Amino acid sequence: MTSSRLLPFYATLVIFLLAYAVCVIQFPNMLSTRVLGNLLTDNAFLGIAAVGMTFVIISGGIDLSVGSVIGFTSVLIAVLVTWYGVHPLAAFCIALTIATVFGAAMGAVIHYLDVPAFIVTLAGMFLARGMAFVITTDSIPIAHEFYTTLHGLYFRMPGGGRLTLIGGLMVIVFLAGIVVAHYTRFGSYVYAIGGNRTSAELMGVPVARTTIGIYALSGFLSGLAGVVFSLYTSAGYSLSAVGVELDTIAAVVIGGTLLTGGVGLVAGTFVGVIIQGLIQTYIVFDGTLSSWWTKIVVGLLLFAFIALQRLLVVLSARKGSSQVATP
Amino acid sequence: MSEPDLLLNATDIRKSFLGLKALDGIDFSVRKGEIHALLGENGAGKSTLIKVLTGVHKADSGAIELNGQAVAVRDPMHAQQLGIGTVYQEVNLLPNLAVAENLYIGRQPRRFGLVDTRTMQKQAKALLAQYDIEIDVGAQLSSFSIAVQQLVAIARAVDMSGSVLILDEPTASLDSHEVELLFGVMRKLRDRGLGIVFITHFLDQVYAVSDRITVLRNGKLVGTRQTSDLTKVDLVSMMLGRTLAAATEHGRRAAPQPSERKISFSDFGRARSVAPFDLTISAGEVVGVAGLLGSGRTETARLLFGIDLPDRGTITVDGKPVRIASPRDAIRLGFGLCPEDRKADGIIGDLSVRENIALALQARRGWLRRMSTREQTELADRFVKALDIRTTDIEKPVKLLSGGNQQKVILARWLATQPRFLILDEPTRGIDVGAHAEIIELINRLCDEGLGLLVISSEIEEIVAYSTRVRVLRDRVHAGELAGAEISTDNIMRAIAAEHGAAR
Amino acid sequence: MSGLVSGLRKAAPQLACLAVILFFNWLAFPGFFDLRLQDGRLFGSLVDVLNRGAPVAILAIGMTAVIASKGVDLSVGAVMAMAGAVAATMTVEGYSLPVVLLSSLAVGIACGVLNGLLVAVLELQPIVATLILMVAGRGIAQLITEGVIVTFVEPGLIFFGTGSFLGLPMPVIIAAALALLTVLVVRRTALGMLIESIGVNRSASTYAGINSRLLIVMIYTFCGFCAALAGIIAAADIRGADANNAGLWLELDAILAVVIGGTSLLGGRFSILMSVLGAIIIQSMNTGILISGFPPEYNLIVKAAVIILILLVQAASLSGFKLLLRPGAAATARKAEA
Amino acid sequence: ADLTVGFSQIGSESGWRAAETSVTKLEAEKRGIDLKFADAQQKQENQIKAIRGFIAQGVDAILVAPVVATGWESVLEEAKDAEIPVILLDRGIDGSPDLYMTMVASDQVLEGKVAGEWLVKDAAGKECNVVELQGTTGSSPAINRKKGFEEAIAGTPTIKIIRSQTGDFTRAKGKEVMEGFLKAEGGGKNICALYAHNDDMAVGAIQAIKEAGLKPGADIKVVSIDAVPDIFKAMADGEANATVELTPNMAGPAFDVLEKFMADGTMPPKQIITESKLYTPADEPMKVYEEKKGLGY
Ligand SMILES: Nc1ncnc2c1ncn2[C@@H]1O[C@H](COP(=O)(O)OP(=O)(O)OP(=O)(O)O)[C@@H](O)[C@H]1O
Ligand SMILES: Nc1ncnc2c1ncn2[C@@H]1O[C@H](COP(=O)(O)OP(=O)(O)OP(=O)(O)O)[C@@H](O)[C@H]1O
Ligand SMILES: [Mg+2]
Ligand SMILES: [Mg+2]
Repeated sequence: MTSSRLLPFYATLVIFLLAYAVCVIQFPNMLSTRVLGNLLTDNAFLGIAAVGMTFVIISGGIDLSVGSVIGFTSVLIAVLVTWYGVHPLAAFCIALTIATVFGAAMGAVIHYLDVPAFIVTLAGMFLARGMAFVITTDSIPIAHEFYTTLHGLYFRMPGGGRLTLIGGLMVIVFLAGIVVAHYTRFGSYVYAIGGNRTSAELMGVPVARTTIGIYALSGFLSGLAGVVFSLYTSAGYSLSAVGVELDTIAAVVIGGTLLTGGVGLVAGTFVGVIIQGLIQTYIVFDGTLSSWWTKIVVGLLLFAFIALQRLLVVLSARKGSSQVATP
Repeated sequence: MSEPDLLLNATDIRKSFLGLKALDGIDFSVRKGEIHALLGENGAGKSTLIKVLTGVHKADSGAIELNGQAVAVRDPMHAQQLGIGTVYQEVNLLPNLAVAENLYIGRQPRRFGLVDTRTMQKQAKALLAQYDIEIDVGAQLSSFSIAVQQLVAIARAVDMSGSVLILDEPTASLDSHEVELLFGVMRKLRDRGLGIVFITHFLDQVYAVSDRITVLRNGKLVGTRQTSDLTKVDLVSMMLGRTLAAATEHGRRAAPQPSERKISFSDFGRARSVAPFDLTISAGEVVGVAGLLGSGRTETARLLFGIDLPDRGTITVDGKPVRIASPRDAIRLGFGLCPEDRKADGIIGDLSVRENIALALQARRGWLRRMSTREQTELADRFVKALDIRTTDIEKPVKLLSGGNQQKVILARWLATQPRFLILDEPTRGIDVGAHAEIIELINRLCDEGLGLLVISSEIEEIVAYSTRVRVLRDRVHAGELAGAEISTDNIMRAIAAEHGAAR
Repeated sequence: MSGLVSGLRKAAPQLACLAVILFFNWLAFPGFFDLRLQDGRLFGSLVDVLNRGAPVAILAIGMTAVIASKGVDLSVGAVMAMAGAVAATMTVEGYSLPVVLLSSLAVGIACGVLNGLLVAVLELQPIVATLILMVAGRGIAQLITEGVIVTFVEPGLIFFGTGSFLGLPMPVIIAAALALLTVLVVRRTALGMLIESIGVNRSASTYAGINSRLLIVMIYTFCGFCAALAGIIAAADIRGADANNAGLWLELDAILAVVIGGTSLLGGRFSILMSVLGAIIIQSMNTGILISGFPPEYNLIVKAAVIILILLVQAASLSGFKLLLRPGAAATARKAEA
Repeated sequence: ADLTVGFSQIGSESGWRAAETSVTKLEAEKRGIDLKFADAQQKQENQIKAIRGFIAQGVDAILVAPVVATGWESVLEEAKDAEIPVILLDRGIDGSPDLYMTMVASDQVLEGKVAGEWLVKDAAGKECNVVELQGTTGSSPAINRKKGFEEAIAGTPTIKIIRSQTGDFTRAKGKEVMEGFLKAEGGGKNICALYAHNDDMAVGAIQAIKEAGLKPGADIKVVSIDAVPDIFKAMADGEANATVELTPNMAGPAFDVLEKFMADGTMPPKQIITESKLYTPADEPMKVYEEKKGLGY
């Protein structure tokens, strides 16, 4: 019974494993620790931001500012470290604080002015990117020994793959996200607001506090993704992570979360992120696709995943329970 | 100045919505250890009063005292903290959460700071057992019928009420067994010293449990009486402002002349939904459907109306075979269905009363042949008058109407299509006595004109009152039929109870 | 007459925003309101605003229907690119203008049907369903042009972008005609009410006998048509199809226009004309930024500030200024629906 | 032995970029190199992913057209560990030159400078108000081409940039922004020249100028960068005055040095700078147009 909620997740997982198997048959090299390590490292910032996005979407909202906030934090950190000589750790704290406050402010506007999250976070997206431009339009390298130290922190897996610090951090964020979503009151409030905001209010859910908290969390995680991005590239650049919000939304949705709110799993998002990474890797391994075919194939694969997922869900729902879907 | 055992005392409450005086100087109090029935016609202001008392709405003026101290209830959460547990009129739960989470949200038991799901589920099971519900509390609330959801809402409110429990039409769509259980719980709470506010349109229930009665009419206080001092007739005239002529007892309809105009479903069924059954409805006939919660009544209706598709079976209309693959097909044949869950499947909340009434007729005509605004207005005006729908004007969004009036709007939507076969799933849910009588009268008149009717109701008296035949469902099987003189409350009860199923 | 008055009252916050933005534009550039007639054609910044705003307005018209049905269409930008690519390549290959136009519109319609089927039949979430075409569509457009900007010189096609009629640029005429026609179709038939109905409560609408699937497919098809039209105009304007950049991010502008126009992203009540007004507001802001002479690094900040301003004005006019003074009033208003 | 080379391209955001891609593929084919192509759709993270993918596949060499100068150290470090030579195309990167074998690029600042110097010469001491169409805000060609142009005109006080706004490197934005410039500057009367960071924007702007009733190339001089075919057509029509070539053939020299290195281990110089050639209507624009048309612009 309870598993009906996990159905989309299992479907996604099965599809991922199938897809991976297909890839490996075609390119045996893809079954290597290198590729697995890369999947984690290369998608770390995307995954971390996607955790925040999962909460936002489960609550029935959306956060378009994610990519811009990543860009903004990466620039801010680079400028603080390189121009002002701030220690990276301190810079991280400053950036994370600003990102969190930024998210909370958007949440407050969404709740108190009762305007759609889409618009508020769109304004947030412009604002954050604009602030990054105003700080500097140059790309700024970070050459601090602390970064070098952090880069050295990786676990070399047999076969040459690396489990890097940021890859590990993403996994930790996901685990934390799962705990928060399912084992805290805050998590249940998020689902409640997404299910029906009015009912949630009548049932005594602290809607204002929770809404602000959700966007603050998303802001914080976007900031953290920015930190990870700055570690990933050892630089800050105002144009980085453009359009990442759409990638995170796609990852969240592929993971089985409904954009209408109330339904979804953080763990599903993880699979969604990895699936997106897999699509990218497959295309790189293939290496014959022109620029345009790349886009077409990405679109087709996206469609294939989503259609397969729906098919699996519908089929097993038909087999599993007597529930009749409403028209 | 206040009496010592006064729990909640509201004085001179006023509230208006855009010029409409929904509450006009209401005094209302709840004592320790009493069940206080709050009565009135649809749109009298009962739900609004509850919402003011629990902080959903801010009163324009007036004072509220709790245990002798003035309070300003900020919001429902604050009301809960003050020990007021409430079940609002529409089921206001979270369908996407598990039953247990619905019961305990905001106060989940915790271990090491994390929610302790196992303990929570154990407690939830125990809590629901008091109402004879044994379900998987880990399952999503939406997988259960409206009635179960209503019971969950009640269980939650009861569990949270420290001193005052408010129930706004909790018994609509509950069957008599559940109602008895609920009354048992209410009496127990009363004996523990809680004050209970109880809103209902079933006068029998009022007399069964309540100690005092307050009646509202058009937002004004009519009066508060001891239940024992007030006869039913007086109560009705307090509510309506007039006496109700003969409407309280309605004679059973005689079976109509056998007619060629009939609709037959044969060997109709759907796996895991309803076992195959035969059903024929002639023009002028009223078939009542009785059964326990979850016996498959709503599912039968969905099947007949083409919402769920049958795996097997055939339909003939006036002897000709037809196919129904969607509600549209059904409507084209002259069918109509008032669904059980009016919030989810009935009203189009943001659209106006006028549009809601015209909708089905317009859909049948097709989008090209638009009904002019004047035509819609005439239609709406006609039904607003015919069904006595209380609304300031027909351009008001239907979601702002009181619950009973919304129900009438949906009924009007179907009557406007002049159907030949109408399925009503819990049609009188939340409709007041006056309107109830009027609707039954209307149904009778329509049947005289040749309408065939299938009425699903949990209120057996109601079924007895107007059915020419009664279909009894048990465990998703059409288990029997009563006709003519066999139809009586006792017989129906017996048929329902025979070989009590394993489903519950 | 009273309809006009109440319409104006409803549009008051948007009109106020427009006035404020135009005022700032005037401050930045005193010749902003100048209009002159030359060769039977109007010239001036105001005409530019309308002209440049036309593609977004056309997108917004289609998007309004989609959003009213509780959906959203992210693929409009990509569809623009595809339609433009088809128009340009076919023109270059020498097909006649009517064939070119029809094929190009047919591409948009096909895309719309595809989106509609994904949403209505496969029941994919609109954002995801249209995300597929948003990604793949631009690829298809580039496939058609082979990554090149296909330049053409066919005067007939170019006329759609830069010609003029009745003294106004063609894009403005087309957008206005489309808007009026759509309003007429939507309000003179029952379509408007049915769309609003499925947008508010699809389940209840199905119970009432509305063929919501067909309706949804129709809505997305119309949106695809609008996108193709906008794509033709955009290509005609620059006399070439720029598959990679045509319509890029315009889906966000279109959605923004619809929301500024007051249609809720949750579906239901909509107004085509208000969405067009929303598009004009956005374009006034963009034009203002261009002529202000600010360094481009500030563009986005100005944009964000204007959106916030619009939100504030709308929120304030919704429930009076007391909302701003007493937080939570909006929440209370919402609770009333319980 | 056949070489397998991975090529991480930025995307296909402009005609020039598309030409670079097709020329690269052509060159690879000519030499029998197996080219693995990955389009990053303007995202650095995709480029990094692609490079990591190439390493995992074990290619013989990697070509990268870096979308931005920073952020390559750790991934190139990995390539170095795997002993795969890396060649940069179009532009350099910040960081140790040990990370790559060589770089084949144009000098973006020089491009701007060449354009500016042409204008200085052309204006010949007369007053000249210039409007500038910048590339995408924050992109390195936009920053560098602006810088080079400003350096070139710095010594000539008669030449002033009076307006500068981004046209996102696209024709449509180029046209729209130019319209705004024209309106804001007295219908174009105050403008003597337009400097566009790429030809696409210039082509759009030329249309705007024409529609405003002025003659591009005469009333308003047009100078831009890239040398894509369409600008030569405009030049032939007398509507554009100068363009600075950015050759799409970066891969040719890259493959040359790579083959030499593979054959006998010759290390190439660290920088191979392509020519920034100035074209004016004197250079038989129609001929150049025909030459360039087949290159996939
Ligand atoms: N938010 C609102 N805005 C405008 N009018 C409202 C609102 N809420 C309620 N009303 C109106 O106030 C009146 C009283 O409604 P209320 O829901 O209190 O009636 P009720 O006594 O509970 O009726 P019922 O028995 O049908 O539930 C009705 O006329 C209703 O239309
Ligand atoms: N008391 C209960 N305990 C467990 N499950 C129940 C109970 N009552 C109903 N259900 C479930 O609710 C679902 C809906 O049943 P359905 O709506 O067909 O019944 P119904 O006869 O129309 O009853 P209702 O009066 O609730 O409408 C069924 O899956 C049924 O198993
Ligand atoms: Mg009520
Ligand atoms: Mg039922």
